[in-house]
Amino acid sequence: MSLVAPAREPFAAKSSVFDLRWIFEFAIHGVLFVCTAISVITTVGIVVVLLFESLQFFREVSVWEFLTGTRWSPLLKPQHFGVLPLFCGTFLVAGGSALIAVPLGLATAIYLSEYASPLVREVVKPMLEVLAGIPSVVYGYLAVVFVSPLIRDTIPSADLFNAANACVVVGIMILPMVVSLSEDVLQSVPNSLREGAYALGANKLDVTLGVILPAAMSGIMAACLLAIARAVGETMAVTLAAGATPNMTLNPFEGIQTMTAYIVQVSQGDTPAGTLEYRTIFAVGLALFVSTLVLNVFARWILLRVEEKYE
Amino acid sequence: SNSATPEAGSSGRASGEGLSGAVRIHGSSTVFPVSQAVAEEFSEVAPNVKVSVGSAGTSGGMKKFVAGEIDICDASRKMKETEREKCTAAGIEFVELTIAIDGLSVVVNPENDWVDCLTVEQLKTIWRPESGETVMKWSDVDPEWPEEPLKLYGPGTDSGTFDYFTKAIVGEERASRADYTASENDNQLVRGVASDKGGLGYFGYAYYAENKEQLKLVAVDAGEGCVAPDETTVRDGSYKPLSRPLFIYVRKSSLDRVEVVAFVEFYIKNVGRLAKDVGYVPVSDETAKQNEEVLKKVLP
Amino acid sequence: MSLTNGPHGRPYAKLASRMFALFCAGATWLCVTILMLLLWNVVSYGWDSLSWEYINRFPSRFAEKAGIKPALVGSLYLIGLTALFSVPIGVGTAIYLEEYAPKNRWRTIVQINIANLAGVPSIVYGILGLGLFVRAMQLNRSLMAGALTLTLVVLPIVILAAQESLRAVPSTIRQASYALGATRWQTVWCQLLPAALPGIMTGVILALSRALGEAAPLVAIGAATYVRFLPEDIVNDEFTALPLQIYTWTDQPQKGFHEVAAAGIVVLLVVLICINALAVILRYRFSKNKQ
Amino acid sequence: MSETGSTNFPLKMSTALPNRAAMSSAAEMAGQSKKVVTRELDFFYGIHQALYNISLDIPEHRVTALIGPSGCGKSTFLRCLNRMNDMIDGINVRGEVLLDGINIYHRGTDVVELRKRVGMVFQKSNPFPKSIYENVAYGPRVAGVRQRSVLDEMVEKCLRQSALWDEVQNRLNDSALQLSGGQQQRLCIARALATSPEVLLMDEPASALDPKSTAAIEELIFDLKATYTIVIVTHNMQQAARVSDQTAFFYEGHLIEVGATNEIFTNPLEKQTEDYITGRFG
Amino acid sequence: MSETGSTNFPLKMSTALPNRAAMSSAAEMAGQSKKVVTRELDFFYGIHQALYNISLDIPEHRVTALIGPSGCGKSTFLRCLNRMNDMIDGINVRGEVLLDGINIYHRGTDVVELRKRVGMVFQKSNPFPKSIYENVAYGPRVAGVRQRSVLDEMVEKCLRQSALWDEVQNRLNDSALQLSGGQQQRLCIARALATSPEVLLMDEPASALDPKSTAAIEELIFDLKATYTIVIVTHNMQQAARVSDQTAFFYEGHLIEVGATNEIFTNPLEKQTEDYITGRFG
Ligand SMILES: Nc1ncnc2c1ncn2[C@@H]1O[C@H](COP(=O)(O)OP(=O)(O)OP(=O)(O)O)[C@@H](O)[C@H]1O
Ligand SMILES: Nc1ncnc2c1ncn2[C@@H]1O[C@H](COP(=O)(O)OP(=O)(O)OP(=O)(O)O)[C@@H](O)[C@H]1O
Ligand SMILES: [Mg+2]
Ligand SMILES: [Mg+2]
Repeated sequence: MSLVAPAREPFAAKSSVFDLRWIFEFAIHGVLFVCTAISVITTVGIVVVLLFESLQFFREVSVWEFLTGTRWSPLLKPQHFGVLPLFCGTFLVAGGSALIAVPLGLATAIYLSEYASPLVREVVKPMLEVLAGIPSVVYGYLAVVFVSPLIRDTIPSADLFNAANACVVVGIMILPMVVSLSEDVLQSVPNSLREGAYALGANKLDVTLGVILPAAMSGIMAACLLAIARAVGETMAVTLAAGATPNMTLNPFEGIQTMTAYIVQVSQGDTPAGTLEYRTIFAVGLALFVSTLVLNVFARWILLRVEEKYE
Repeated sequence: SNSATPEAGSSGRASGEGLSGAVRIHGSSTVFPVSQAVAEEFSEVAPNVKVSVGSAGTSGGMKKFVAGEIDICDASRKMKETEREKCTAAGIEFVELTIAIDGLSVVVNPENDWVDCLTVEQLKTIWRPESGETVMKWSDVDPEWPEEPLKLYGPGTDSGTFDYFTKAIVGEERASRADYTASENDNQLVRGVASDKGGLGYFGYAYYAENKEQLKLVAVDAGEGCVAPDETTVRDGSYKPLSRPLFIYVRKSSLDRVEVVAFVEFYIKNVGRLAKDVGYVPVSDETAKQNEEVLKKVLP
Repeated sequence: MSLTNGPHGRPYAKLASRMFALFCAGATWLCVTILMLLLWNVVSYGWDSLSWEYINRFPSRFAEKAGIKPALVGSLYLIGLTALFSVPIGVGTAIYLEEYAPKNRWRTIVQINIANLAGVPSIVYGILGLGLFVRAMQLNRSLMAGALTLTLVVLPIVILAAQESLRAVPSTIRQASYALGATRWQTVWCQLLPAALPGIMTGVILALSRALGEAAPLVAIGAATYVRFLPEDIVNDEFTALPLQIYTWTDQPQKGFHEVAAAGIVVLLVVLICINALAVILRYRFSKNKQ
Repeated sequence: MSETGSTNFPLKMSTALPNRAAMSSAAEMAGQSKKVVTRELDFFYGIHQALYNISLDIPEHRVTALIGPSGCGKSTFLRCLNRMNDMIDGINVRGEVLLDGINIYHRGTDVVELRKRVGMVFQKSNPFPKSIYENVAYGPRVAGVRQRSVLDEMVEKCLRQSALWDEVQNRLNDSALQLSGGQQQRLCIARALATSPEVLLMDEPASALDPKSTAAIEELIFDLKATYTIVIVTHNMQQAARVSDQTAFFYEGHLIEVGATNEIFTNPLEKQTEDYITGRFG
Repeated sequence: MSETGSTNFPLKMSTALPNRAAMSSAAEMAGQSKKVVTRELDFFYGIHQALYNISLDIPEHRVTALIGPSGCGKSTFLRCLNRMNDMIDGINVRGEVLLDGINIYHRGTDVVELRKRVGMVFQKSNPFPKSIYENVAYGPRVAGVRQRSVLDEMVEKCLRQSALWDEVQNRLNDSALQLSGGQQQRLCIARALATSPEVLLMDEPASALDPKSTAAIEELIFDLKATYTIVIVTHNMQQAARVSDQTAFFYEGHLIEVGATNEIFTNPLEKQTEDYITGRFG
């Protein structure tokens, strides 16, 4: 066997443009680009559809009335087009569910990240993922069949449908999200900080509350925002549990209506397409889209900064 | 309850098993349960016919009907003149069949000892949109009644019952106060009224019939004295203004297809029993006969 | 100074630390208990309604006679079609963004855009589907319209998962391939995709599980809730799906329907578990092949 | 490699320059009191044994350097001395580690107390994302010191000891993350000093630093040994030679050789030690 | 550190052992034909300039070693030679790199073809998660070789060249990941040889290996230089001295000094070079 490399022509600098290989590469590149374009077009599509129909809506209803009106009854006469009650209902549910999910979820995340043995973590994390994978209509079912009677039994003055029903089930629903995102953030706090603190004679509580949690704070905030965004967009459970009464209230035991539930109500009902009533869902959809977008963008921005911090 | 079904094929045109094809129905959500029930039983005799029932609302159904997209349109009101004109323009001929009568019952809590009968005027005072801020207690309706808070229950705004009630009582379709507990789930309405001393609600007569012990029925006075709904008063129209007939409109050209003929015949034959099942009042024998004659005329 | 009982500045520090640990552990077990309780409730409630007939029957207005066949079949069709659309597009996009796109501002914008699409509520996609597929493309309330709408819902999930697993392929493999004179596509096809496959599949399964459970976008496009036939023509026939059927039953007044709904939920969860089990098996297979 | 005819570089201690570290001869070392003593120490990560039968005496007020190729167990050994390894699941320790004659692995040992007495500085500086002041004050705070004046005094003293006071005295409330790498590492040393330890463990404290910062840290170590007993892990043989009085060579979990630094480097007894310090591997 | 009186270790070339690498003197080097030549090469990562004005000749059939402290640009320079840096976004190259007299940064250069001519071996062995056979056959395959017999022959030849054949000939279909670290690295060399390169770039090929494997790789490099032109980056000065004919010292992006290996190590012209090879920093 010879160790001498085979003789070959000197290095040719140029490649032929008509080389089949390059044409193939180019075609693949094109196909992949089109795939990517689709995802971009989706966004454009959402914005265009929502804006187009909403613009027609806003030709008849002023933006000011829409944004500041405190009564929402497009399906009842006389019609009112103030979106605030829907907004209020949406954030009552989102806030209420966060009130349940955040403390519980954060404590769980701390337990899993800082205390639990690997075995417990390996068992509990998948279980919470199961919880996260349960479709939202199932939570709606639970609200109607189990939670609602429970709340009516405890607080007889509560309305039949009420925000609290929705808060409980949506809270349970976003709980796994809070846990898993917060746990990620806690895990991303470099171990060197933990070790540094322990090496100074700190106990577990000192380390967790004094070092880890402050370091992870912005990330945890982002996690909560993402979970809240999810709660804002949650549909089926809220539709089934919270009622269909647009209501400017902060009392969780009254019936309310969220933006999503309103869209479902109209989609299911008799409202003929092309009418003003029908277009309300696009206007409400736009409001919903914008609010979740703001929450998401803000949360992601925070997360991005967290990542940079621990580069 | 489905003892009548095997006869369907006996009309001789075609045996159920051999039928295939599709029947498309759309329209009022009030009529939807009836059509759904008929479709369900029909599919047991003619399993290969794809019957789809949609509920786009009467107006929505009419649009599709005019466009020729569907064979049958469910309607909770008579076809409007404008819609008739459109049909003519589009060359669509049809027959109108009355299939049931819808009666709404107004109910209160059994502990309510001050109300037996409400006038239409009083109902309007309670339900009209402007009352949302003013009528909060029973005493706001009639000063002689106690200061019990008024808790209202009613169907959701996408039900035909709601449309009809608002039209009949307030005078304008969909004109209603918004601060009542709305549910498509009538059982929940029943439970609500049953648990609130000051409760008042309205829904289909059938639900009252099923829950008589928990509720107290209120008679309605439309100027001719108090009338309580029952099968007789609803059918003969003396229970006013909360009873109304329900219709289906069948496109004539669709009747060229055997599966549509079979379906419509099945519909007419069984709707009396099924309407009762789903909570409506069946039409009088007279009307039923009339339906059969109308149909006979257009069948080849 | 002894090591066993040092002069503590904080006598209760140890106790506080213990209590906090207890509190956190309590929260965790509460979460787990809630999960168990929920599942147990649903299963025990729907158990009596479950039978072969239930699965093989059409829905009915009588709870005792209601079945779930068209919903089950509709759902299977739906996720099949959704997979067909979303996987090639999603993986293609991921490959483009990870391996082809120059890392400039446009790519960042597209990336942010996709991340945000993942957070858009599914009902908004439903409205989009209503405007785009049902109305503009005249697909009506067909399986096709439903599947395309769900594709939009899950596409960001597929893309992000595929991107993540492509990124997880050690860059050393990428470099080795290029250094041996492979072209971009050869590197992607021969090295990156095989290595990323388990991760991509996990993402796809996750996305399909999501598609299987989504009811809101289907409600928004106006999918039928009462269908007594099986869909045969994917662009004309109306359809229903498991979550939609469960929703309809839950919304019914009669208690009997709630039991049927619970049974439907059990069926839905079983299908979900099957899909996930499939993912585990496939992953196992692939990682074994690699060794 | 000798069969392929490669070059060798036997290291020789230069005699031209005075070596302060080398002044403490082996003879002197023997007379020194032993601050930390390990006796037949075995260490396991699960079933993987990382240390085999290590018996090593660490003299008070001296710098002991641990050298050896990557993965030989230097860090593991170091972390045994303040029980930092306890954090890891599934570990197992056999043998004894005596601090002032008391076995720290004895049941009932207060680990928190132990770690205050045996401070530690890590390879990569790991300041908390807090102010410079709070970083140094953290140790005293968790020990229960609340009085501001005491803390102030402590912070200043420790920052002075770690030669950082002049650079940061005007920005004690700035985030510690704004400091340069070398400053951060000195801050971590200050932070460790604030718990008034008796022993200071340093795991490659200068390996992530530039030459200038490295020089500063080395000088600091030299100053600190008057007050503290120091154990340092390093990859850099020149550094070990410069700063330490005693050097221990580890190889694959075994303590191969230990002795006065100048002797180890000029006249190693074992072949493996010689191979390592002449750069045969690593 | 000299002000604190630390020890210095000036390295001396041992004359006791014959040094094969050193046989190629600077004089001989000058007569050697230049395989790769860089001319005033500047390199930028975005706005960060990593290489300044590098002009270096790489002689054919010789081993050129690149040394220098971490981050000085050795890897960057190496990766300029087969345009692996092209993968990174935002880079910018000025100046020329000539392979056989042709500028590889010329527009229209077929990069794929270039990389077949200039093979590369990385610091950490990076076999594909496929069989041993498939690893070696990958290069020819992507170049379009389909015939099994040709591939078989190629695989055997390259595995023999990389001194791996005897160890793996009976398990060519086993996963490459089952090999030991040293074997994996030799497999990666075999894989690079399979594209019949003319130049072989090696970025710290032995730094992650144990002494035995390191010795095997060094021997292999010595054998390969008969056929290939080799450029090797190393942190290990002893290694550079052992295997290379020419050594280039980089510091902060500048080429400080280049010359025959024995001259660089015994008699560096620049102060920085001397500081580095005597272990003053790094
Ligand atoms: N947490 C751990 N779990 C399991 N094994 C470990 C762990 N940490 C280290 N090891 C193993 O123990 C052995 C000794 O590791 P150690 O970190 O003590 O080496 P080292 O001498 O400090 O190396 P380096 O110079 O690279 O820091 C190694 O084989 C390592 O793989
Ligand atoms: N992808 C990159 N983007 C930006 N800067 C880079 C990148 N890779 C390297 N650099 C920078 O370029 C400079 C030279 O890096 P290079 O990797 O060539 O150093 P090196 O001499 O190989 O170091 P080492 O011995 O640690 O491998 C360093 O300052 C490094 O931070
Ligand atoms: Mg270490
Ligand atoms: Mg490098």
